Amino acid sequence: MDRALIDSLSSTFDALRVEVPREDRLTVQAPRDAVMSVLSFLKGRGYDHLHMVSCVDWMEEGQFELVYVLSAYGTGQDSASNPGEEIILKTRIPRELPTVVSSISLFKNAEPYEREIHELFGVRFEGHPRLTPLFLERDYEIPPFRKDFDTRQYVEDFFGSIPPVGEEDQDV
Amino acid sequence: MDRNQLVKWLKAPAKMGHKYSLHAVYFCTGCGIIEVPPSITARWDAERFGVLPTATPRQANLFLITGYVSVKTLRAIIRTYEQMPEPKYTVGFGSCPINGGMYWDSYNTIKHLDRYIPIDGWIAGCMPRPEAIFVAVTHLWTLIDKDMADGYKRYRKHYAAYRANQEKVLRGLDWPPLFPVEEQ
Amino acid sequence: MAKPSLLGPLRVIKYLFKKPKTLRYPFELKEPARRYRGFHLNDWDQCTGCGNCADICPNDAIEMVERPEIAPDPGEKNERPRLDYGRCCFCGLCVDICPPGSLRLSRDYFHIHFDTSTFVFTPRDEKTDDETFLPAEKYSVLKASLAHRKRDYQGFEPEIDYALFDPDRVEMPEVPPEERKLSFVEQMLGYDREQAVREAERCLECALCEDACPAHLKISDYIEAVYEDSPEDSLRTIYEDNPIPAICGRICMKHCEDACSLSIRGEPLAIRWLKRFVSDTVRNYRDALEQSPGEPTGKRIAVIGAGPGGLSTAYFLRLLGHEVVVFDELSGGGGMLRVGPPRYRLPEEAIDKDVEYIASLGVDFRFQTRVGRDVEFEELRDEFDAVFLGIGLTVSRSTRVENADRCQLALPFLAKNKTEEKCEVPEEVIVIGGGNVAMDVAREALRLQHIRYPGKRTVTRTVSLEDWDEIPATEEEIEEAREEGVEFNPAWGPKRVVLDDQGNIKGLLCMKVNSVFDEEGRFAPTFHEDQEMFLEGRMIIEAIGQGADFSFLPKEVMERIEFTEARKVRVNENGMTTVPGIFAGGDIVNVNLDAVTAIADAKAASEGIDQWLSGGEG
Amino acid sequence: MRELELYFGPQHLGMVGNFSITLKVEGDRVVKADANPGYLHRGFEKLMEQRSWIKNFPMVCRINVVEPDSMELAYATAVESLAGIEVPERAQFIRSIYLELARVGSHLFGLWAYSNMLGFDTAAQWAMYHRDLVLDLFEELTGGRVYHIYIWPGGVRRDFPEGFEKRLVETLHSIGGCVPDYDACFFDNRLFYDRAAGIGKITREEAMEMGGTGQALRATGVPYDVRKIEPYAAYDKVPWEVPTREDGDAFSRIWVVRDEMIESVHMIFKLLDEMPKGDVYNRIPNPFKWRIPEGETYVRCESSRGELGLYLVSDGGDKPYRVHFRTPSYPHGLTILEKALVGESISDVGNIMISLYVVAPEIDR
Repeated sequence: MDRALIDSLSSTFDALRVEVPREDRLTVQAPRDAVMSVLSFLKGRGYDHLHMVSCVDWMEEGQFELVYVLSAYGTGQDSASNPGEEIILKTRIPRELPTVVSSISLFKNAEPYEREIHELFGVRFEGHPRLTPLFLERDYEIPPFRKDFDTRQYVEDFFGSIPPVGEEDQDV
Repeated sequence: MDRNQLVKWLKAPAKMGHKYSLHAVYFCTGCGIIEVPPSITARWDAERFGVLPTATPRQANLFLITGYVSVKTLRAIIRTYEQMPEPKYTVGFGSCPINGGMYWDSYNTIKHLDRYIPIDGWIAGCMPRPEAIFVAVTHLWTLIDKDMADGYKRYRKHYAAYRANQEKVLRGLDWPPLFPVEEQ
Repeated sequence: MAKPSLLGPLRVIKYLFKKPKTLRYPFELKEPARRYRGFHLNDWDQCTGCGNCADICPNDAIEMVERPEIAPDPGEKNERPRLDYGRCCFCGLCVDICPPGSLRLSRDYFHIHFDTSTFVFTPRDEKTDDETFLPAEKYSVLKASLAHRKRDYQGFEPEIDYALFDPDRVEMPEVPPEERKLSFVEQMLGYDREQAVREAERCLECALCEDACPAHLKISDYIEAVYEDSPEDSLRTIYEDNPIPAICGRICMKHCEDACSLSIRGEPLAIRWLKRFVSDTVRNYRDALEQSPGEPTGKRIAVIGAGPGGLSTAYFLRLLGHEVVVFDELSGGGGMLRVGPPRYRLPEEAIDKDVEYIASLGVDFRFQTRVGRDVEFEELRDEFDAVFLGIGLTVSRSTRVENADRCQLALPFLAKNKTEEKCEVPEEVIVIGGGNVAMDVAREALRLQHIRYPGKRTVTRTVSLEDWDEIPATEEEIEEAREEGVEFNPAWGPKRVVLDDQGNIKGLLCMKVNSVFDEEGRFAPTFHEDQEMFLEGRMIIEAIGQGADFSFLPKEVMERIEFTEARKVRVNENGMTTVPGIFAGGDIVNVNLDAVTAIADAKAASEGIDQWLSGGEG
Repeated sequence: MRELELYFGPQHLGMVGNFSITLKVEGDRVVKADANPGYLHRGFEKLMEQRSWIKNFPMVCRINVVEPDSMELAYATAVESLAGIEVPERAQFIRSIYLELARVGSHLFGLWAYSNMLGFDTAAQWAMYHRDLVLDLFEELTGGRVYHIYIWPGGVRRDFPEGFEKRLVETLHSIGGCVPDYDACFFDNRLFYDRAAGIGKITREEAMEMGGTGQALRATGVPYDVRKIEPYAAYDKVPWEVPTREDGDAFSRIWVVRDEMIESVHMIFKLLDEMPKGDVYNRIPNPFKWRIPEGETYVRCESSRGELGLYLVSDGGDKPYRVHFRTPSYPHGLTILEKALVGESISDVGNIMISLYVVAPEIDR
């Protein structure tokens, strides 16, 4: 990983926690308000490929962790970024009030990811144009990917309550 | 020759027509669909059995439910099934529609498909091979011959119960009942 | 780029004249691959009902159902897996985890039915099921289903190199044979923490061992605790059923390891060594166990014999609050284990650790007190509310062949070697017997020879009636003895002890054994009288079994005690003999003749005594 | 002209897979496209959080039925990197061969879907036949036709069976021998050119902006391939090329697919030559007691449709704490497709969708 990038990251932003778990990987923990500026900083440094936006429910700590995985396409002439390196940018937001600014203005492909996280975790993305359901047909009391949603219990209660039809006819 | 036998004899050519021209709806409901293209192309050639994919449910009489059924797909399946003309036959592919299969604990897939639409036959496997599909077709012929592939009749008979289950899962259906429900 | 030509595609018209590639199924069948993952096959004879397949199934498709028609062997269950093909995803994890390798997948995959209940079924294989598995000529694909399958059509099968369990145990560090035969140093060095955790990790938690263990220890729980790296928890679990872990961790006959699922295609989990690890690691039992005797009940119980049975009875009764006094003629606890097993297998320190803990609970030990000599049995009956006999088998038997009176007996030999003054041994020793005691004797004699005659050629030979395939000593004992250099002469019976002119032992004349047991399995050896062999030896030790010494019992009590056909004391399910108030356990009661069975007896007896004392039926 | 709303799929002849697009059309021109996925949503990642590490292994491949193998690889490498498991050298070669074979099979399937969609039935029939031959090889190697369940943490599940290499080479030769005929009847067919050239065009900038990978990006001239930039398995052991094209339309994408298939077959031959002897599996810990130390990892690999990523978090337990697959069809089907369809005719919806190789199950998961 480029030393200069790490240095300039820490000098540009305070309150960042930067780690290098592997030679070709950088983990950045940023406060919620800084996410957009860090993303745009990294994009400016050539990290123009947003792999995914993910969300982890740390229920016991009462937080959601949004995870942005970035790397470089490596086509820009001016950047020293290597496409084999990934940057994992993480931010923690409170579980009770999960809102964060949408990153669509920087990366267009963040749109379905954020829509999915909104649907499956209940995180609101400010500035997202269509936070409509993406996958689900039914409504669930708790967004299903949260840790307190017990799918086995749900299946037992809900699908278990649907009776078979015309039992006596089944074995003709 | 009594009346019943006469009717049977008269109906025989129609039955043969149903048997040997099973036209399947073109609908990829789940992962089992992956074995359908091999079956209908050169290597296995399902057309030898009279099985062909058909563009629209209005012209089809065979519905292959290929694998797991999510709640969202169930709505489309019911719509499609109800559009098919009678007599119509349904075959469930693989483990998932029988008892949940791999997705037995998923919040978004149907566990027992026969609680929502009638199924005439099930094929075991995950997923069933093309050979199994062909053997299933021959079994279906036998069932049609013996008037045992009567899913569509069961649908009519128990429509109220089927519709109730469908409504329960899908939270209301946005189309009118196929059969008058009061009749039950 | 330039636009391609319109006529180019005409080139492929040539395919019109080629043979079609279509398979004319079902007239032209295509065999599935040799490794195909189709429906299950299960060899019911090999299947142990361990349930690992059900545990690993990602889809909950496998359920273990009881099959009453199966009579399970010891350490097996009569449960067999039942598959739900409305769940199964044919991944074959169940095949890769199956310890006996009985569960396989076949190449069958046809099952088409309108009834979903037919998709649930219990797999078997062609060995036991002729109706389902048909020969090729009777089989038709058009009829194929779960009830119409092809014979000898195995597909995906288990391979031990790719199994999900580890068939090889973590090697126990031990003193090499060349070194250990020169002294009485403890042979097994014991696992260290890392090795123990690694070994405990192999456990599949099927708990077949718990059924096989006479004392039903909660083995998978305490192994799990070892894996969690908390030996204290493990020790607490062990002490629920077994109060002598340091002893059992060394000399237990480990019925559990025979039943271990891993032993079928690999090495069993080292349950015994792990128990030893726990007892060795926890330095202070009292702090770890935090036990205290129960509320005093005012009842007093005499326990005769401080062997495994006596110790356990004392422990269990003490926990219930009774006052217990243990009598033993030896100078310390352990009973036969104190005099029998050699130092290199069971050092006294291990015994004392267990005994001291039991004593610390308030059990009164009266060592060097022989009932019948130092105290009369009748006194005990008057003084105590109940008596437990855990006297064990203390008298060595003799072969009674000609001049047998010149031979040594096993127990005195072993006992003396446990003291500072060891037995004198000549350069050539013969041991008669093929059991574990004979192995102990032979290996001790060998050590003594090496100590006494360093550098000289010495020989220790054993003679046993049984041939290699039925020799009663455990395999590892034999293996270790052979590594150390003990010579074996199986299937030879002693005929006469040969003396020289001075009347000293010159050797043993043997005759070839024809058979050891009769048709009904009773011990009735027959010999080829004409085939003889002479073994040279200046000393002969007889190690052919032991008997009990009931001489301390008054005549009228002895007359009322009943014995079984196997010459064992008859007790009821509560451990009480036919004399009310006298309970018994251990080697005088069971036929297993080992410590863990004695513990099981003791547990039953202590519950029985407690019940009897509180006024219930004995 | 009046705008109409057209529900395209899931039950529609122009749709491959259980996917749906809501089109706003003016005449037969698409004005706006709204992808509507979710017909195959099973909550995979949630289910995987409830199953132990080994139980997830038969499960991951089901995320994508067309090419399940790269899913297996992503899961296996992620678990290996979290648990610190080494993979034997030979297993790495087998993995590469297996994955390339899967790429060939998957591309042949895509070729069937594509040529079938355009009405080139001859090439479609051939492609499906040849894919079946590849499936036969898979069946022999792994015991399954579609779901192979073969790459597991620690290596692969079984070694090559007796004589497998020979049959592998023979089959690939027989498929490769048909390449001139494929070219004649499909790739160099003027009708194909007319039907696909200039259709569904996306520029390099657009593709990169919207997270495009795989042939969607390579057809715009970017040689972006994870096998090259972050080599895994044995891809750095043999020389090979990344095929690219410049135009960024459906025609270029299909040609990239064709070249990639040929490159894969060549790569398999090279890998077979270099393949070492030895073990193929390092035993994993007892599955009932297997805990993986706390940590997170992101692994990526090149599937037949583009870049596949897996973000895996362990909290030190016997199950994953969070699994998230970055599937290539996700940006292709939900972002790029919506953009590429605008201005095209209804008859080209399927054309564009398959040329982007949008596979519905891996979007929905």
